[in-house]
Amino acid sequence: MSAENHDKIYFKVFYALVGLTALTVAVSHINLGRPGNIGLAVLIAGFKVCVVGAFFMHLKDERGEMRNWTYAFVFFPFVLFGILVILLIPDVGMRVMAQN
Amino acid sequence: MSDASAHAAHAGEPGHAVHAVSEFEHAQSKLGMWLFLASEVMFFSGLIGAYIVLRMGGTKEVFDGSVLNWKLAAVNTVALLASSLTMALAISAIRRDDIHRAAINIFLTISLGGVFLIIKAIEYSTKFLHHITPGTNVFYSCYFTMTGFHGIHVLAGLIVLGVLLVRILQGRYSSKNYTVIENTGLYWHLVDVVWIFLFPILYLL
Amino acid sequence: MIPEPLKKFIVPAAVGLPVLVGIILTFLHGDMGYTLPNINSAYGEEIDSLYRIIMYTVGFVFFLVEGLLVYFVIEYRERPGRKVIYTHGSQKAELIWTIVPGLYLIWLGVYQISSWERIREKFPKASEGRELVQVFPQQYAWDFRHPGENGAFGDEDDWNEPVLKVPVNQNILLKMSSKDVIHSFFLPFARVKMDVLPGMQTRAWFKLDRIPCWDPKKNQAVLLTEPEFKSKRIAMKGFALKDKVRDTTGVRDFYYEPVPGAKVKVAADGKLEDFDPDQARIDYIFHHMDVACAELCGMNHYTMRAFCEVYPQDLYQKLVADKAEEIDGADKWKTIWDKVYAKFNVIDE
Amino acid sequence: MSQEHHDDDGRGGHIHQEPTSFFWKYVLSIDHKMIGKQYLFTAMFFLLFGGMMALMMRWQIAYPSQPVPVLGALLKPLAAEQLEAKYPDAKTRPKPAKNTIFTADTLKDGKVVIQGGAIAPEGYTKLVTMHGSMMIFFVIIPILVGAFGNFLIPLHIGARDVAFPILNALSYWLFFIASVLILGAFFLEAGTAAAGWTSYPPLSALSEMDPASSSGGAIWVLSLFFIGFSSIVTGVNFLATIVTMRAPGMTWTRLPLVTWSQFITAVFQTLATPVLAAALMMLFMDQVAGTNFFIPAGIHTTADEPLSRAGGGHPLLWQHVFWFYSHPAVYILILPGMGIASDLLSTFARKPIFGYKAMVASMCGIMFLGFVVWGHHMFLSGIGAGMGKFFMTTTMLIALPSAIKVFNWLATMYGGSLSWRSPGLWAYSFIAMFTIGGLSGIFMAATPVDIPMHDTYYIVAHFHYVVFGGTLMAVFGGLTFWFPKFFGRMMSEFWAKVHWAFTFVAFNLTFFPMHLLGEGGHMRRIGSAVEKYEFLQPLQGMNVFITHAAILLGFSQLIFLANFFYSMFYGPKAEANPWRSNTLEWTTASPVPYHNYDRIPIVQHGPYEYNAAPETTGSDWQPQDRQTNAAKKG
Repeated sequence: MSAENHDKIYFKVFYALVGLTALTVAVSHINLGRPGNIGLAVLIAGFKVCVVGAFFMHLKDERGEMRNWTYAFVFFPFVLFGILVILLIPDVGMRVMAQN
Repeated sequence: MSDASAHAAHAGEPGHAVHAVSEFEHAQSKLGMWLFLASEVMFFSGLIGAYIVLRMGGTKEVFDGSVLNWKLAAVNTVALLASSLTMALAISAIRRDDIHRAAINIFLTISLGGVFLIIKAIEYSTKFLHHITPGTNVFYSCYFTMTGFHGIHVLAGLIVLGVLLVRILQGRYSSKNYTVIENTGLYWHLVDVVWIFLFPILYLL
Repeated sequence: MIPEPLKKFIVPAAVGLPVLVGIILTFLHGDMGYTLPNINSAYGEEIDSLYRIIMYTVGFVFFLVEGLLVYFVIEYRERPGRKVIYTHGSQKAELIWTIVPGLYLIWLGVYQISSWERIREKFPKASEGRELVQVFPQQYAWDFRHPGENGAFGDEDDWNEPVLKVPVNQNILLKMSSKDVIHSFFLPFARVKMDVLPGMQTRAWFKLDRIPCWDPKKNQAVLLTEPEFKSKRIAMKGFALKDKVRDTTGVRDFYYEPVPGAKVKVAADGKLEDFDPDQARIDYIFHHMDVACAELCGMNHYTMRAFCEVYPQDLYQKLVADKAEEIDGADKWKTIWDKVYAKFNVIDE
Repeated sequence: MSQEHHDDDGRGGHIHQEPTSFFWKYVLSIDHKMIGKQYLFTAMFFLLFGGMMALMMRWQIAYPSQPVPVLGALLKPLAAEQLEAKYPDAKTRPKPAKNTIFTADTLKDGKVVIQGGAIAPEGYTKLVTMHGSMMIFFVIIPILVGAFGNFLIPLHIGARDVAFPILNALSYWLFFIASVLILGAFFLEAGTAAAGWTSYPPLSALSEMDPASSSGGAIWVLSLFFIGFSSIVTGVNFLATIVTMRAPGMTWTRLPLVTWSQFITAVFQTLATPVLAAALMMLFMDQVAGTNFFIPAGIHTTADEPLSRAGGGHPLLWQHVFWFYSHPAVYILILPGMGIASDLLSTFARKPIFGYKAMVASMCGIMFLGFVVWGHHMFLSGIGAGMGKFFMTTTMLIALPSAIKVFNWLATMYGGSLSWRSPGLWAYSFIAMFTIGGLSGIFMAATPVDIPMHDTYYIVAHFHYVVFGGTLMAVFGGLTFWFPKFFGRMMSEFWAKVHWAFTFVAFNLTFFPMHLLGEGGHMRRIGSAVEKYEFLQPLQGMNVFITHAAILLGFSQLIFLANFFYSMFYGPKAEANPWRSNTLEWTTASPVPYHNYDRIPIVQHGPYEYNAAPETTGSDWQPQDRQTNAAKKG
């Protein structure tokens, strides 16, 4: 596909991202309970990140012999992030601490 | 970062106009950039992960995002998103050998990044004027550290982009050789991605 | 010259013998004081038996591997015209030495979980009878807070000392929190070690079945069971521990000396009497054991040593009663510490 | 990677003319071989330095507060009276030099009553800290990854250089900045960091608790941050190199195990080191910017005064994030050693590695498991008992790959033709020592047994058996083995053997007794325990023995240094392939020419094809770029 449609897509993506930002702000002001708000906000953020990665960073139309390596090394850090947080929660996240 | 410029300097010759980069070298240095971005993600994982667990263990009074100015931050978000857009446009322009469009878009990217930093500076200064420092409580520790390191990344990106702008105007890049711009773009989008996470978890929750 | 068949052993012997000799020397060095006596009747034996199990299996693998290694190095050494087996591996063999160690390791993991839970999760409850002690280390000093007669913290009859005083044959539950940096409570003979952190509480528990005393004739520490202690005449007061540096390596010779002009308090079958030093007939002197800090906690970390005194039940009750008399209401625990650490009285089970 | 790539599309790297000026050739070189040598020599300096500090520590333990021989007399500060005596004129008199390591003489009316030059208490903690930090971050990692990785990876995969040569130089100079910083810290008023290489806050974060925290400690943090940046850049570089620049026919199953181990190591460096960087930056903020990441509320100074900090942080957070990096770092320390040992073993047993695929698989297993076992450093640090169970299980599992490797090495030796030349001897002793280190680890993995073992000399013995007995022995073997490729000459075999024998003996005499110290409950990181603890008195004799053995061990290394530098200039010239080895680097000249290969080789078979079919041709080895005899046969 030609570069011009690329630019059109970029603009569409940009509008979508701004809209999602507005949405994040909006939902943060209606009270869904703490877990609800956090979950929703992180969900939207994750979606925005996927959009940026897929379109602006061209992960969507990554080609060639490096493609799978790129995908692997984009994916793995997020797994590690999950491991780190999950294994920290019992000790640091749930520990009754002196100031509360 | 780019293999091309590496070789230019390597052979000791000034990296003069349009030195074609083979498809392989382009892919190779892009892979290198992606690996570097992966390590960047891990760096912010450390900071954000620490913030998450500290917040879970902390109290509502301490971890209260509403003390921050979310309106400014929202403006900042839009500014960064827009700069990402112009960055992407710049790359597709250089792919079309449209040096003029590319230069304009890079310039827009730089100015939007500048806007981001200025607003960030206003935010910081208001905090300091109210004698709120990183030591005030652990929430501000996280806030200043995370936004601070993000800001440093923005600044670094701006410097690189400035160099790129000059070199573009000197006509050193073309559809045959735009690896450096592409990689800088990737880095810039990552800075954007990090902010997309920081905005809600710091300002809105 | 060396006969041909022995030649092949020269290098292995030259290297192996010194190692063997040295390792034997290390065993002979230092009065054989290596494996510590275990006086923790709560779970010390569990730890030791698990240790022994691992030692046997690991020792077997050790001799197997190292033996084969040395044998191969000598047997298959490079020689003119030596035929070499050409192989890239064998699925079967590799499967065997993947599965067998795997099963052993998994079994070992499962096997020890119960002990781990017993030590770290099943702390003695008040109903089971236990002695509570709060431990507040700070840089280079230990502070042990005892709840007094009523067994509750935060009231007037609490008393604190730099010495850990506990009854024998009784569950001891330590609730520990550091005043400044991270320390680690280490009671070697009881197999107890636990880090003590600021801003949070950690717990450790144990139960001692012997009482450290000092044999003045042999000039060495002994560990007496409660009946032994009762059947002997033990000097509780009136003697002071002295030490003499033996040589430049800093080794000390410890000995007890009568405190000039002081009465000697002797415990015999549960009674305490005073004697003059010369006519006080005693078998043992009441002694203590070391409490160490096992976590690097600053420049004088090595000085952070405290004593643990173990009392027979009756003497401990008497001690607590005396303490209740001698301390007046205003003790330093009515300070910031109750604000900061008050909740440690309630956090439990 | 298919055959039709020619080596002019940049896949193998381009041929460049060698720079002639000294500066571009030796200082700012971007040639992977020269950078490898730069790493090697810097690391060797730190090896001497760190070894010296270890000996000083041992001296303090065996002869507490006795003047350290030679060094003490040289480095002890002058007491105020001595200064006055030396400089009667108050104007020209210099200030008493601050020296945080050695004590000064104690004078009583002009006479010296206590000889100075002994290790001060704070000095001991500083030595502990610096010995650990330097040996890990400035010796082992730079030698394994910086020197061997840089030098061998491009040669092993048949490339002319790494993917990003300029980044390669950058990473060395970042490492250099780090070394300048950590050495400079010795000259600070408060001295270097003194909280151990693990640097647990609050001790490492509060200058009220440790005077060096906000000065020496901050410098330590910055230094490690730079070296972390350096290893990230190196990791990225090596990953890109190994993924993209393998010569035609160099498939993943034909990679030498050295390069495989470097690949796994690079993954750790790229993805784990940034987390350390994050932790370091948080600690740095705690030290200088007054943040509270690791500082809980309710901390009090020794005067029972509440500390003027908001608090709210958590000390365990540092331990978790730190070990999230530092456990993978443990594998960074050993994996390349395993790789080197495997190569040496196969070459000197004249046999293919037994179970190549299993070796690779076990390394990949370590790569994934290595990220979820860090908690076994924290069994007694106050983590929940449930977490203890989880980490104990994963730790048990990660013991398996190492076991597989050991058995495969043994099987490789079985029925081979084992040469007793020094690199071979190093490889065999690597296996022997690594086995001991691995087995003693099982005791600590068993959580209940870990309780008495934790923070005792048993741990010290364990990781020295792995890192010294394992990695360093592999390094010595590798240096002797690749010396011809580094410098084009051979090392003296006789002196190499002598060094091996002395090191092997002295090493075991030094570190084996430490197991027994640990079982006797001797705490680690403790300067003069014998002056305080009654239950440690019987162990002092063994401490003295260890110290003497350690001194022997230290001085035997001088044999190696002499041999190394003498052979570098005067050793006999080496031919291209003195060890009759298969891997690609031996198909090019020794020393390796600037552009490595005139033509990028085309790889025909795996790296370990020894004795494939010796009867057809006389030779028992086939270089990777030639067909195997088996293939020739038909």
